[in-house]
Amino acid sequence: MRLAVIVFPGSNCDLDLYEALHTVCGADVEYVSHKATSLAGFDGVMIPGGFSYGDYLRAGAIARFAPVMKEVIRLAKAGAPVFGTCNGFQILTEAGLLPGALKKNDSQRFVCKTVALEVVNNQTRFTHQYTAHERINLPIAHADGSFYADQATLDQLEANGQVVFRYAEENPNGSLNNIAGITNAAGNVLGMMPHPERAVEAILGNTDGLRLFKSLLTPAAAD
Amino acid sequence: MKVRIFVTYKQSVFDPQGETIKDAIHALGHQGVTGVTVGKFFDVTFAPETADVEAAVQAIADQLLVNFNMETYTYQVMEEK
Amino acid sequence: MKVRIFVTYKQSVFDPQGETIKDAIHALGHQGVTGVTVGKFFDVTFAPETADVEAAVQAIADQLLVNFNMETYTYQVMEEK
Amino acid sequence: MKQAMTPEEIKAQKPYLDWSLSEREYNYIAEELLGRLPNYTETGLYSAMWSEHCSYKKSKPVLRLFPNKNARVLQGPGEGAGVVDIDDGQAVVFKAESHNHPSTVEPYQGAATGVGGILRDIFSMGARPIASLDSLHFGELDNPTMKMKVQDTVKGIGDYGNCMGIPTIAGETTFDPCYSGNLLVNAMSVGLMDQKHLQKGTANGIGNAVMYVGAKTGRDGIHGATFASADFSDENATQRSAVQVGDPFMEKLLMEACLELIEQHADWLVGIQDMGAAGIVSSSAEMASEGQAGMELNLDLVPQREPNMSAYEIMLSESQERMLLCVVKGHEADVQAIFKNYDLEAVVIGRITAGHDYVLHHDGQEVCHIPVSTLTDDVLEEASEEREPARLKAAKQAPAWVPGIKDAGATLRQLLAQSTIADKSVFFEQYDSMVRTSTVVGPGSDAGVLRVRGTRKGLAMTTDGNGRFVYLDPEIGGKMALTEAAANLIATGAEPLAITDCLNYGDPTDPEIFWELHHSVMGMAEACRVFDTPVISGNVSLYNENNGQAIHPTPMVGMVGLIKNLDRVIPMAAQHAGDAVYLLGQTGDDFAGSELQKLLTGDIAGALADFDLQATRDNFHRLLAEMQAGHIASAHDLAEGGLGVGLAEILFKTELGVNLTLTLTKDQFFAETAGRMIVTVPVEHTAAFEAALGTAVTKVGEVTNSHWLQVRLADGQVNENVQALQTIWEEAIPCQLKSKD
Ligand SMILES: Nc1ncnc2c1ncn2[C@@H]1O[C@H](COP(=O)(O)OP(=O)(O)O)[C@@H](O)[C@H]1O
Ligand SMILES: [Mg+2]
Repeated sequence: MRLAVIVFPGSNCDLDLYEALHTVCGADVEYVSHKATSLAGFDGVMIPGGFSYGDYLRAGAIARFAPVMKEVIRLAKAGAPVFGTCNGFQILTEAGLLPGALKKNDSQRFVCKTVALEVVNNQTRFTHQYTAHERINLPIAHADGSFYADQATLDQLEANGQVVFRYAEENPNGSLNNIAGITNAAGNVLGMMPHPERAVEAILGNTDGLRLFKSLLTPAAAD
Repeated sequence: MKVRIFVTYKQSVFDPQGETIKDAIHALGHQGVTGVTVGKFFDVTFAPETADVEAAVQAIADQLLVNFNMETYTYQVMEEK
Repeated sequence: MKVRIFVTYKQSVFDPQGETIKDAIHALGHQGVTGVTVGKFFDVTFAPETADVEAAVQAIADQLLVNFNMETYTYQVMEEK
Repeated sequence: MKQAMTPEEIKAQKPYLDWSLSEREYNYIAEELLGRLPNYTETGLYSAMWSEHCSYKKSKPVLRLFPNKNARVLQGPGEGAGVVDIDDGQAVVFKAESHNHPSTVEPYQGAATGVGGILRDIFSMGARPIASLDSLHFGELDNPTMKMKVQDTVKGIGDYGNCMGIPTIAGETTFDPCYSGNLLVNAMSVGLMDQKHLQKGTANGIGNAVMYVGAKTGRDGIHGATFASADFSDENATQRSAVQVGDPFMEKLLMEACLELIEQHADWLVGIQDMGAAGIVSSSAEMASEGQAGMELNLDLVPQREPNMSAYEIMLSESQERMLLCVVKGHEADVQAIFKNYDLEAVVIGRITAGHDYVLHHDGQEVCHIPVSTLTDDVLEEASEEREPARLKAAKQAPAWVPGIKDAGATLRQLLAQSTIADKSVFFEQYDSMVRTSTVVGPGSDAGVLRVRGTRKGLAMTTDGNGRFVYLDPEIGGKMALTEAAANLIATGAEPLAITDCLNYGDPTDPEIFWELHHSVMGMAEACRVFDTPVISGNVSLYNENNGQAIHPTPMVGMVGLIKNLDRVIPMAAQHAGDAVYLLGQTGDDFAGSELQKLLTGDIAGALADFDLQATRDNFHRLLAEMQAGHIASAHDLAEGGLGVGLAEILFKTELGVNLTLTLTKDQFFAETAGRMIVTVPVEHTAAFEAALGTAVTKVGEVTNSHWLQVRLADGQVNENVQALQTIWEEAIPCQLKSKD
């Protein structure tokens, strides 16, 4: 599986995502510029965290107009795996690939720490190596992570099993239904505020994110 | 020509910022304040020759300035100074 | 009674947000836009019996809402809706 | 706009006095250096370049006391940042800078642009910034203004570093009334590079281009006095502001573009430097001076954000996110293409010329024509008067203060709630400390530790300064600052390499304050020699006063150390029940300047006892060898609050306790004697450890499975539930921030 890590102006977790996939998981992965007009030859897309365009309007709002996004949307519609963490999640919602929106944290502050999560749905192509309702810990680092959607959308997300990760102890940002990560209805697009790519090496003190990438790279037998 | 575009959260969206500011205002002794909401505005200046500014404003708001999942907007054409 | 308080950067203060948004608007094809500045506004509602709302508005702006090192403000009394 | 003054009017009206150029300096420039009267622009340039901020004319004689070389130092003071060899062809690059005055006026932007400025110093050397640190000193959190300033400062640092994607992994935050009118905001940045990419701020080669890259120039940061007087008299001053606003998004692009240019096309580049204080004039004159070249600039070509800027304003503007490059003739377009790819402008604003003159054109006129070196090298150094502060003599004669603690447990609880000791996570959780996925130890420990990707190496880093000790005894306090920094690194298993510093003091024309500066640097310099940690970069910040009240003299030490084997990073927290607990170093009746004294008396007073630097260094190095041998489970250096607080800190966030028997008194349990550590050692290694450390260590007890801190002291005992202590420690600052006064 060949993966593209998209680099927007202001992306800054691109290295982290690349290293997690390439160095830690041995995946076939390449950086791709936001100016690229083709993703031909790629089987999946990884959108990193950071502050695309400084987050100067709303997080992710300007990035969605980058040339490469047309191709990201094409791949997403074709069912290829598309993953966005943090600013990547924000971009995916702004681009309409995921429902809802991410508001400023209730605290009005940036927050960086490790939080407890529940793997709500372990039946996705991103999470099948976790056990059902497993508790994991992942770092978060964001100022705009409070997931918001209207009630009908929330109900739908819950009913369809699109809520993949939920904050399990403290809700760090005011997210509705404690949502930390969701997929689209088809299940091939995952957006999450926590950073699994920061938790893939024992030297950094946490490997709970590793199985997300392993899940992606080794499709379950059932797939 | 200058247009001021006001963007706010939709009413149904909880905005703790307004509450926090209201509390701070009360702490300053202005008990008469019963509510505070916060928004942003964009003053967008158009070249004088621009045709159909209002259409452009709507397009810019729809595509870029407003996230309709949570926000809504109004605008107002400003007098030249 | 509702008062809308507008807070903006002073003239000479660099506004990186406005510049970035202007670039994005151009990228969307609206070349007619020559400038964008960003500001915040606060809609402050006062209890009807409040005496001297304008004095209160000025006090709140001075003490809380405006950073006079770099910002300036105007306000406008809104019609009741 | 009013017509600028003529040279004769300048001579007669002396506007330069408001720009802090003295009459003696002005006359020297006119008579000795130029042989004519400088014009308006030239006078402005001299004022800026000869300011203490740019020229160090007062502090230079003192800075010469610092050692700045050893076998590892590749670049000492004099460039954007210092550079130290870390083997394998790699180097670590670091520097600290103060942004005290801007942050006092406008904490958010002051702090943010402080971070932005120091990051540019790092990448201008060719290094990629890999971590930031900060050292913050505030007034007490007992009034709404200070609470707001503290929160704005922290947000400013966080917003800039977070957006840049550079982790802030360590720092310090202290509170004392002496900083309430003048905050100290010192930022440090650390970069990593391959030695072959090392760059210099130099310009030469006749015909080579001087290129300006980054943000447009506005009137930001131009000295308030001149700002108000000369050019805006007909405008409403309140509609203008000289506050510098940071644009981290622009800086991120600038950093990536500069690093791409340096790493891939070094042959196009002669030199590169950031525009910091005194903007274009300082960067261009320093580069030309370094390259012994002449330079001619056309200011009409400088990208400008505001209309009608004068030559003086363009040259002195401190707009952020700008760099100056000297580019080999013929490669201008190549360089422009690289920047264009990041949506950045790169503009040729001038050329290197034959000779050594610095020539500026503006609006079709030559507005400056002077020898470059007169701006950079001919500054008149100033001898300063100094006098031992009267308070020091008095302190030495006064009887030593005796705390006389009754309930040591209660004292411990109170100390843990002191804002300087209490948990700072409410601040550092606003910093992204993990981005770039190399943070092995983040904020909240003795030192931050990063791994060097692709190697077994790690880098440890810390900032330390304690103005209270330096205030009581500048020389001993200076030694203590160095020792504390070294201890913080050693505690993680790192070998100290070198330091950077920010020297924060009051008005140096006060002889007592100059004495503080001089003697604290003497103490620091001596300790630098003993620890073999040369000073490779730094910054001086003077005139930190409010209403004539100076801050405590507060030298900040930023130290970086090397960990050769990442498997041997030593945690701060106790690890397993049953491990033996040792105290390294001797404890004295060191209460002067301590948190205990502040708690019990509300003030600090007394004389500091000197300590043996060499013995401390030897202890540290023997401990380090034991760490490298794998014999140590945890280590934590003792600072504010002494052993009592240190013990609580090694138990927080664990499920462990300690059971100890000490010969110390209740008072001594909180003494702040320098050079001490608390070390835990697995039982199987205690024999080797004791053999190696000898009498430097005292075994005091063991780690237990009960979550209690149990200590028998010579004259009493402590028996405290660790969870309860942790709650006090964690809630103290959030509580103070929330309370309504
Ligand atoms: N306290 C100090 N200790 C050591 N070096 C210093 C000190 N203060 C300044 N320097 C050195 O003097 C030079 C000029 O400092 P500074 O003006 O702060 O740098 P910049 O021009 O990058 O802002 C730098 O190389 C710096 O490292
Ligand atoms: Mg600098």
